Formats: sequence, structure tokens, C-alpha cells
Amino acid sequence: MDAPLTIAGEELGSRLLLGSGGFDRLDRFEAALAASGAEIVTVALRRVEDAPGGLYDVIRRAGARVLPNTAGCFTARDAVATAHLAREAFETDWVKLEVIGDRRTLLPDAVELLRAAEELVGEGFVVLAYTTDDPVLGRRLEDVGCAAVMPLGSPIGSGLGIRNPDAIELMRDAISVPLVLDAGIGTASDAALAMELGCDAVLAATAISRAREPERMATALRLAVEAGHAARRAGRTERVHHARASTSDAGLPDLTPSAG
Amino acid sequence: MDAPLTIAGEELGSRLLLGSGGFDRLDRFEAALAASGAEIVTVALRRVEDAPGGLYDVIRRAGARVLPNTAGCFTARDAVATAHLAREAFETDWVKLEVIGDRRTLLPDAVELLRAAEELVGEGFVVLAYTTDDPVLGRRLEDVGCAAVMPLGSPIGSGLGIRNPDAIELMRDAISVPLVLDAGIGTASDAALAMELGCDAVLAATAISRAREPERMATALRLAVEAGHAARRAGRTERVHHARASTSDAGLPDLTPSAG
Amino acid sequence: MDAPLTIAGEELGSRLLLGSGGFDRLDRFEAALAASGAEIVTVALRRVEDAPGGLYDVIRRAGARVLPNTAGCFTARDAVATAHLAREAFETDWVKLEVIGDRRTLLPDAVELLRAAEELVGEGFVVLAYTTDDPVLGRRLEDVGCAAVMPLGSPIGSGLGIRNPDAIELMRDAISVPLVLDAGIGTASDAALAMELGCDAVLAATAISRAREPERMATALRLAVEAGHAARRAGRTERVHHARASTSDAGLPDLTPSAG
Amino acid sequence: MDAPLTIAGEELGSRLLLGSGGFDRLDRFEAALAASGAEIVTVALRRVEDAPGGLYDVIRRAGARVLPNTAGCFTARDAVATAHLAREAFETDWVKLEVIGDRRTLLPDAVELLRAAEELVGEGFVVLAYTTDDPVLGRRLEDVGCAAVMPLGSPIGSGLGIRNPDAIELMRDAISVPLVLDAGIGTASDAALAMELGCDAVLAATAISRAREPERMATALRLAVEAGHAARRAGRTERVHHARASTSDAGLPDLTPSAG
Amino acid sequence: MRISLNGAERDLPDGATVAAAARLVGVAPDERGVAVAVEGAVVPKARWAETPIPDGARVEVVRATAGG
Amino acid sequence: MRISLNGAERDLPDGATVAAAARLVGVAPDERGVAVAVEGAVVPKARWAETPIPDGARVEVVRATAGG
Amino acid sequence: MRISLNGAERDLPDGATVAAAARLVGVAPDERGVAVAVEGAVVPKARWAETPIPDGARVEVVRATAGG
Amino acid sequence: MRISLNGAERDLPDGATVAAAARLVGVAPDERGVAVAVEGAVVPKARWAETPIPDGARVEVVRATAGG
Repeated sequence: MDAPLTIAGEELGSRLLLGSGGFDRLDRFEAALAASGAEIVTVALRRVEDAPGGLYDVIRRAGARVLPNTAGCFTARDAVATAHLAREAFETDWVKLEVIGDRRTLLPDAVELLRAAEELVGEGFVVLAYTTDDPVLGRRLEDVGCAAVMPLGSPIGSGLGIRNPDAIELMRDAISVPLVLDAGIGTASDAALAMELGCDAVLAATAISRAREPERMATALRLAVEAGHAARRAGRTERVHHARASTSDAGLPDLTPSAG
Repeated sequence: MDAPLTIAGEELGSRLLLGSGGFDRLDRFEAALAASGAEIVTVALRRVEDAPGGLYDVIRRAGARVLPNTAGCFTARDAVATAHLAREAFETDWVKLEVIGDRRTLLPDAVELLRAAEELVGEGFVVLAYTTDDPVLGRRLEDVGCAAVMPLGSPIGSGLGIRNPDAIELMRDAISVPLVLDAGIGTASDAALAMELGCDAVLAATAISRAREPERMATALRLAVEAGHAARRAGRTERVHHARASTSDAGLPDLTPSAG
Repeated sequence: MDAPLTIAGEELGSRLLLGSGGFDRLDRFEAALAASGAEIVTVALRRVEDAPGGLYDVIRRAGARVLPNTAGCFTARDAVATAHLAREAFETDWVKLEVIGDRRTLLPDAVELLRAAEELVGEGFVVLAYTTDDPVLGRRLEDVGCAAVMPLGSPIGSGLGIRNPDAIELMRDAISVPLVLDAGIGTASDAALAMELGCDAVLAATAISRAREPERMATALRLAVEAGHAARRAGRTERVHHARASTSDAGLPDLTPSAG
Repeated sequence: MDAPLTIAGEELGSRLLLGSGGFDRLDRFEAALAASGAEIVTVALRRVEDAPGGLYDVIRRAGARVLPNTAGCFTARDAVATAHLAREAFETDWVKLEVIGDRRTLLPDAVELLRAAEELVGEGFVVLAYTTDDPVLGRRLEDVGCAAVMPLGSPIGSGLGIRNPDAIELMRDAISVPLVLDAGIGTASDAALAMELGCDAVLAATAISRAREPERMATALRLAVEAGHAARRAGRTERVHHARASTSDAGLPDLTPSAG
Repeated sequence: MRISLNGAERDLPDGATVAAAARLVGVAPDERGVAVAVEGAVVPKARWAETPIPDGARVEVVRATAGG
Repeated sequence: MRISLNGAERDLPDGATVAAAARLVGVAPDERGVAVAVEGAVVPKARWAETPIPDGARVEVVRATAGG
Repeated sequence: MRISLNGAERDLPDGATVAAAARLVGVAPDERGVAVAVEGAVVPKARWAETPIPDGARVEVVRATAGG
Repeated sequence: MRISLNGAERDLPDGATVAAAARLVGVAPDERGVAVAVEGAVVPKARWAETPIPDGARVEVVRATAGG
């Protein structure tokens, strides 16, 4: 039997996490959430005038766990303050920790990230850390107590998939806590690949919310994550550089017509 | 509603076809067939001394259609003669046409393939043609009346996946009959990708039979084909080369601590 | 010593062939030709009203060999007739044989190509055949007597480089006559890769003529072809999936400061 | 005119740097150094019993600059101490700073690396920092005063080339000091690609020392670096997904034979 | 007194509480999924009614919104 | 007479039928999923019993086996 | 008579030669790098002057142009 | 006294200098491209002759070797 994904002692029924960003309508988000089967949904915190409301209720009604992020934070200090606010707002000590180092690529800043992670873990937070695909940094995040490490496949919202599969494999080798592929997933095969490389779960946002049909894409990603997970466990055939007959030549009949 | 895959007027409930080659035991094949959900299974014809028997019954018992191949044939003449034998043996006029041009790579020979296809179509066969990923050749196969075109992703049994995704996309543009990715599938993400590129179905043999756990890999590929098909229909998000925030900066709170 | 590239008994001093298409000015073409070091230049035949003249003289003045192509031909018959015209116009029996099967992708048509090749070889032409990256077709072209086989890396003018390096390697294994990578080269690394995969030469047109600075790109490709050829002959280091220290740990000093 | 590569105010005549590791004989190293045209050669410091001597003299005789590395250091403290030793031994304040975070992959440790860089820059060293392909970390290294940033293409000695070309391009956008592709180069096309992505130079060690013919591979890489640099400056043609005729159809003659 | 409330300057009576400020942007104390920070520090909901806002303070009232 | 039966030389009585040859390799006429070719041409099962094999002919008796 | 010369209908005197047609499109017999086809068949330059064009024929006069 | 010289325990006369230790591993003061650290700190070549090694110290004498 397959052990369920477990983060910080919590068993989860789905290996697909959903980002709530990018949907143009709340009902579309709700339909996509249902189709995805996700049990964890990320949200951001914004001033109430810019945050129309309703999102939190939709997620709770669906029985999913809210995972607040620290998107928009460029320093450990801001990220920590945002986590405090989120804990108060959502009564959760889980946080998806993002500390961004560059506005254009939205890539994480290793130094501030590690600092924030250490501080939040010290305060009792369950930290899921959004990080580069650097195995050494990932290992450091685990060492300071992160509950999950979330490497990017490619820049947030790019849809470029996993640009460096080798790096994800090296992360898998280096890290014991759950590895959640975050950022860059564009379509089903990307999600399947993430799981085949050894990730424990995948987070998708743009891939779903900006698909032509978000609900159907949510279904696609749910299936893809299951497919990739099963494939990883099934142990794939090795790659060989020439052909290997799937039909044996033994017993091939001689069907040459008679000479006459 | 999604129209089912239809080959030569026959509606099929699954977009995964199973090759029967490479299994070490018949019961493992049977379990994998069930897990795959495949409704079409390829078989070869060999001298009875080299063909232990039982396979045909297992496939029929599972309610699947037998699709005889012409593996091992290097000339149109041999392939046609093999198709005749298969029609007699299995009471089917469907044939997966393989005419090989090179023993080491098992790549098809365009000229003999086209010749055999034309002849067999003329005799009333339903021809599913195993071919290179050449869109022009694929179109010619359609033009002579093939019921499906089956391009390779990479050499038979190599597990290298789809080496030239562009070519498969060009085939999709060029060809109206069902396109079935054949040869090269190694794992779930390969199968999902095939469907995303526009294939109507995927045939897997080695990927399943030589996985460490064939039955589980059959499940994985079944899910992956569904995932890729759904993703294709859902219309993926476009690829962009820098990040695109999935969280807006609008309404970002100012959490700077007081100076005092 | 390195044996020079030899096509149909003719020794050539350069492994870069130049296509004359796409230049906006004849003097730019001339400068690029000089920088490229190419000794073979392809040209097309068009009605004199659409062919401004001067090109042929520029090529001859540079001491390069004119290689007429059959671009625009969709049938063996047209290609053969074009070759006849070219032989008359340029007093050469060399021809770059193109028989196109699809207007949008400009991919070759295997059947007509082979037919034209066989006919032209029979008439004494030196045929350099533009083909797909299909090793079996390439071998057939060699078997009917082509002097060189010219597989595409990607569609003509696409600049997509070599989409299927495995296929080019398989062609190298299958074919004894010179292998010239034609179509798809976008920049220097593509040309180097072609040579590393075992090609004997590279033909570039769009890569040079549509670069911002054609003359400089001609230099770049000349160097890249030499680089790739040397690298192939030098025998590259193998690929390993983890690190392999280039600095040994043996004799690493212990530089820990004293505890005191 | 092309401005020469300038590091810390020093103009260099070559954009290829040579690592001295992995050669089986000193004379082979010497021949490769000459063929490479490199003006900077990295060396390590080891206990004299494990360091046979002669290397330093060969490099000086060739007129090249010695660039000591800190290979084998896992902490900022060790790296700084090693830099001190190197300054004494080679009368240079240049140092290739390596601080490794994982013994198996030899990937750098972002935190210790940054710490060491800051300290060494403060002491007046000219620091060339070996780093991951993380643009944010690269920018931080520049910000603390590194004279060059040296991202890896793939793990040291792996020969896997540049696994994430996008990341190198993002580094180029983010960083103003010279960018030197370090680690992972396997062959000529890898080096050309590095330059095309915007690197100012390439360092090669294993690619040369473990080639079958190191001297010839040194030549290949020298040419490839020049080729890639020229191609970058020439401004490559754009990539398009279908064909773009390099021969116009305008004026195509009608060569249909007469009906009679 | 004058405070900055979600980035806008607002005049409030001296001694106005966090609860009052929240009301000003339409947030009632029993709404779920909201939080308030004064000068970057969280004020727990249970203490909104009793916590006066210092003159000139930055007050942020936030809610869940769509995000990555 | 002597025939080649699935690649092996076999002696059969003159006038032996396809059915007899099939029996020799263990195939009964009512087995499903088998077929016979004589000199490369199929002999339908319904005619096995009545079709004599020419002297020296190549006879192939095939069955479904695992394949790609 | 009327011929098709490089795709355009042209009137020529009966018995006009290939050389005359070539001249009409500005090509002299001593120009290098040109060729002529009548009804798809090459007419060698040495025979331009002596080869009459049949009525209604398609004549193509071609030259080297930039190409792939 | 006993020191650790390039990882090996060595007995030296009390007050032995860095120069002496270097000599023990075959390094003369005029050799180029070598350096010495005592307890992790560099001793400049100009001071080898005058710098005594403390009892129990770790001495490292290094030279350029092939490296990445």
C-alpha cells in the first residue's frame, strides 16, 4: 500500500496542491478546486480593499486547508511579519514561505529565505519553503526545520515546466522531507515528470487558472500527478540507445512464395 | 462531451493500446492488461513451437481486440503475407503494419511500408501503419487509405520517449486519421506528452512489460494518457520567458515595524 | 593529419557550405562568403525577370563551386527537369536535390526524392540529397548512388537547430558517404553539435543571411564547424551523472585555526 | 572592435580559461595549454608530498596567470585560509572561490560562499566565485564585490553541458561583471552555447584533460569559444516554428513537359 | 488623530481602537479570515476592541486573496 | 515425401494434408488463433482437411505470440 | 505565333528561335549562368540560334538566384 | 618537540623554525609556488627562517597541484 503524503504529521489525500491565483471568477476557482482534488490551497494576504472576500469561505467549504503564502516579500522581516498576520487570520501555523530576490524573475533569495525559515521554525511555524532547485540550499532548509521543500521547475507563472530535471533528482537524493514541485508547471506532462523525478507532490496555479478550461486542466493535473507517482513507484524500464525488439524473431515463419 | 477514439468506424473506450511483448509471465500480462484498460492488444505470429499458446485466449477473455503486427518483416511482400496469415488466424482484417528497414534500429522503411499499406488497403485491410515521425510520409499513408498512422517517439523498446516533439506536432497538423504514438514510450510523462502534442492514442509495450511492476505501470500509463488528453483539450497556458506573478502586488500591506 | 572532406572525388578545403538565400544585398553575401570560407554555394534557378543577375559571377569570382538546388520542386519530374536546366546553366553535374512534400514545412517527400535521386544518378549527376533525418531513407539514398546525404536538423529557415540529435547519430552509423547537416542551423552551437554528432559538413543559409551581422555570423559558423569537427576527432569525455572532482582531495591541508 | 575580456581591470587575450586538473602527464597539460590559448589556469594547493611540482613552472613558462582555487573547502573559514596560502604561494590576490556544500555533487553552498566572498573582497582579493546558476545569488556575489561570477552548467566533471540555459540567460541579465561558465562543459558545442547565452568566457578542465586527445580538444574549445562569442555578437536569426523558405518561389519556371 | 489605514491617511478620534479602524474598511470583528497589524505587529482579534491606535500609526487590515 | 514444416525437414506420406501437418506440430483444426501457410500462401482452416501438401513444400503453422 | 515566355503570353514571328526569345527577356547567348527550356526540355545554348520555337510552346529562361 | 607536519607526527628539536620544517619535506626557501601555514595561518616566506614552531603545532607545507 502506498503511504499517503504526510507533511508535519498531517496525512493528505492528494498530492496536488492548488494555488488560488489567476482565476478570473470565484466560481471557476471553486469548480477547479473540486476537480483537482487538492486538499491544500495557497492564498495571499492583501488589504481588504484589494481582496474581495469569499475566497476563504470557498476553500473552507471545500474542506481544504488554507496555506497562506508570503508572496511579495523581499526580506526575511517582511515574510515573518506576513506569516504572523496569516496565523492570526487563518488560525494556521502553516506557511508557504516565499522571499523573493528579483522582481522580474520572482526567483527566491537564498540568504533571506534561509533566515526567515529559521526564524519561523523557531516560532513554531510549519514552513513549506519555496526555493531554487539548489540541492544544497534545499538541504539547509530541511536542516533548519522546514516541513517541506518546494523547488521551482521554472519561474513562477512561466509555464516552462521543469527546466533542469537533473537538479530535481539531486534534490530528491539530498532531502528527506516532502519535496513539492512549485512554480513552472504548464501542463500534465510537467506534473507527471515532477513525480517521476521523485517529488512527493506538485503545486499548480497558473497552469490551471490560465488554461482555456481551468476545471478540465485541474482534472488533467490530478490524473497526471497520480500517473507520475505510480510510474515512479512502478520502476520504469531503462533507457537504451538502440532499439530492443518488443517482438522476438524466434519462430518467424518463412513466407517466401514458391519459386515456381 | 468528448468524442471517443474511433478507428475505422469502431469506437474505442480507451486511448491506450497495449503491446503484448516483453512480459515474462502470462499472468503478469493479464494483470497489466486489466490495469491498462486497453481495448486493443498487439500480437505477433510465430511458429507454434515458439509460441506457447494461451495469449490469444487471455486477450479474448479480457474482451480486447487482437491487433496482429507484422514485426520481423523487411519487405512489403513479407508484410502482406503475414497480414494474410493474421486475418486467417484471428478473423480480423485489422493489422499493425510494420516493415522494418534496419535490424539494429528497427526503424521503418518508408518505401516498402507505403507499398505494403497500399496493397493491404486495396485488399480491404484496416491498416494501422507504424512509421517514422515524418509528416509527409504520414500524410501519404493516410492518402493511400491507412486507418491510423503510428509514428515512433524513439526506437522500439528504447524507452527514450519522444525525441522530436516538433515532428509529432507537425504530423498532427498534417494528418486527419487517428495518430497513435507508437514506440519509445518509457514512462507516464512520455505518454502524457504524446497526447498533449495531439496524438489520439498511445501504444505501450516495453514501458509496461519491462517496468519493475508492470501492473502498476499500466495504471500509470492509463492515467497519463487520460491526463494528457484532458490537458490538450483544456488548452494549456502559454509559455512566457520571465515570471508572471500568480499573486498580485495590489494591496500588499506595509508591515515595516515602527522606527521608534 | 585530417583527411579533407571529399565529395564525389573532389577534395574540399572547408566543411561549411553556404546557401545564398535570404541576403538583402549582394555585397553582404560576398562578404559573408569570404568570411565563411565556403567552397560550395547553393543557388536556385528562377526566371530571369525574378533573378537580378550578378550572383553567379560573385560566386565564381570567389572561386567557389556553384551547387544548384531544385528548391520549389514537388515531384521527381520537376526536380529532374530543374537539374537538367542547372547543368546547362552552370556547366556542373552537381545538384542539391530537394523534392518537397509539404508547402508549409518544406519537408522532403521520401518517395519522390528517392525516385529523382535514382534517375539523376543514372544520368550521371552528382546528387547531394536533402532528406529527413531518417537513417533508413538516408541509406537508401546512398544505395542508389547519392554522393552525399543532407539530413535536416529542423525545418528550412526555422533556426531551431538539431531537434533530434539521436537521429543524426543513427544516420552517421548507417551511412558511408558524406553527411551534410542541412536546414535548421540557427547559430554556432548548432553547427558544432552537427559535427560532433558525426556530420562531415554543415550547410548554412538563413543562419547567416538573417543574422543581424551576416559576415560575423559567417565567421562564427566557420569556427564552429572547425570546433565541432576537432571535438569529434578529439573524443569527448564521457557524461557522468554526478560530479567527478577535477581537483583531488589527496593532500588537502588542514587549515583549522588553533583552538587556543 | 570587440572589447577584450577584462577582469578586475586586467585585459585578457583569450576567453577560454583552463583548469589544470585531470591530466595524466605534465607534457600533455603543457601541449593542451598551448593549444587552448588560455591565459588563466586554475591550480589547487596541496601538501607537497601529494603535489609533484613542476606545474607552476609550466604555467609561468607559458606566460599564463595562475588562478588558485579553494577546491575541497566546505566552509568560508577554510576557503579564506586557503586563499591566504595561495596569495603567499603564487604572489597573486586572485582566487577562484569554491565553497562546496555536498561531497557527492560538489555543488556550492550559497551561504558559506557569500560569506567567504565578502570577507576575501574585504581583504583585497580579486574573487572569481564558483556558484550555482541562481541569478539572485549571482547578483549578491556581484554586490559584495566579486570580480567575476562563475556559474556551473552542470556538476563539476560531469560533462553534461549546460542543463539550464534559461538560468544562464537570466544570470546574464542580472549581472554586470564578467560571467564565466564553469563546470559541466563536455565538448565544443557546450562552450559555444555558453557564449551565445551571454557568458564572457568559459572555463574547461575535464572536457580537455579527459578527452581522448586533450590537445586537439583544447583547440576545439578555443575555436568554439570564439565561435560562440562571434555568434552572440552577430545577433542570431529568430526561431520560427514552421519553415521559412530560403529560396523564393517567385519566378519558379514551369517545366511541365508538353502534353503531346 | 491621523493614522495611515491600508495606505490611506485617515482622521480618527483620539483613542480610537483597532476595532474602529477595522470597521472603517468594512471589517467586523466576527469576520473570519482577516487580520490587523499596527506598525507591522499583529493585534489579535480578541484585543481589537480594547486596543487603542497610537497617533500616526500605520494600520493594515488584510484578508485572504487569490495567490500562488 | 519430404516437406519443410516450420523450418524442419519432415517426412510425410505422399498426399498428406495440411491438417496432418498441423497435427504433427500439435495443432488441432479446432484451435483458435492459428493459421497455416503453404509456400507463403494461407490455407484457410476449412480446407486443411482436404488440401494435400505438394512434395517439398514449405509449410508454416503459426500462432499468436507476444509482440510489440 | 503566340508563346508563353516566362509565364507571360508573347507574340513572336512564326519560326522565331530560342535565341530571339532569350533576347526578348534581355538574355544574350554569351551570358553565363543562364539556361532555356522549351516545354520543360533544355535547349543547349549552342543550339539557341538554330532552334525554332513551336507555336504555343512554353519557354522558360532562367538564371541563378539566391537560394537555400 | 612534536609537531604535525603535513598530517604526519614529527619530532623536531625545540625551537625548530618553519624553514626547518619545510626542509624536512624537501622544500627550500627559494622554491617558488609553495607556502606554509602554522595552525592555519600563513607564515610569509621571508619569515620562515626566524619563526619558531610552537610545540604541538600543525604545520602545512603546500604547493600548486593540478586542479579544477
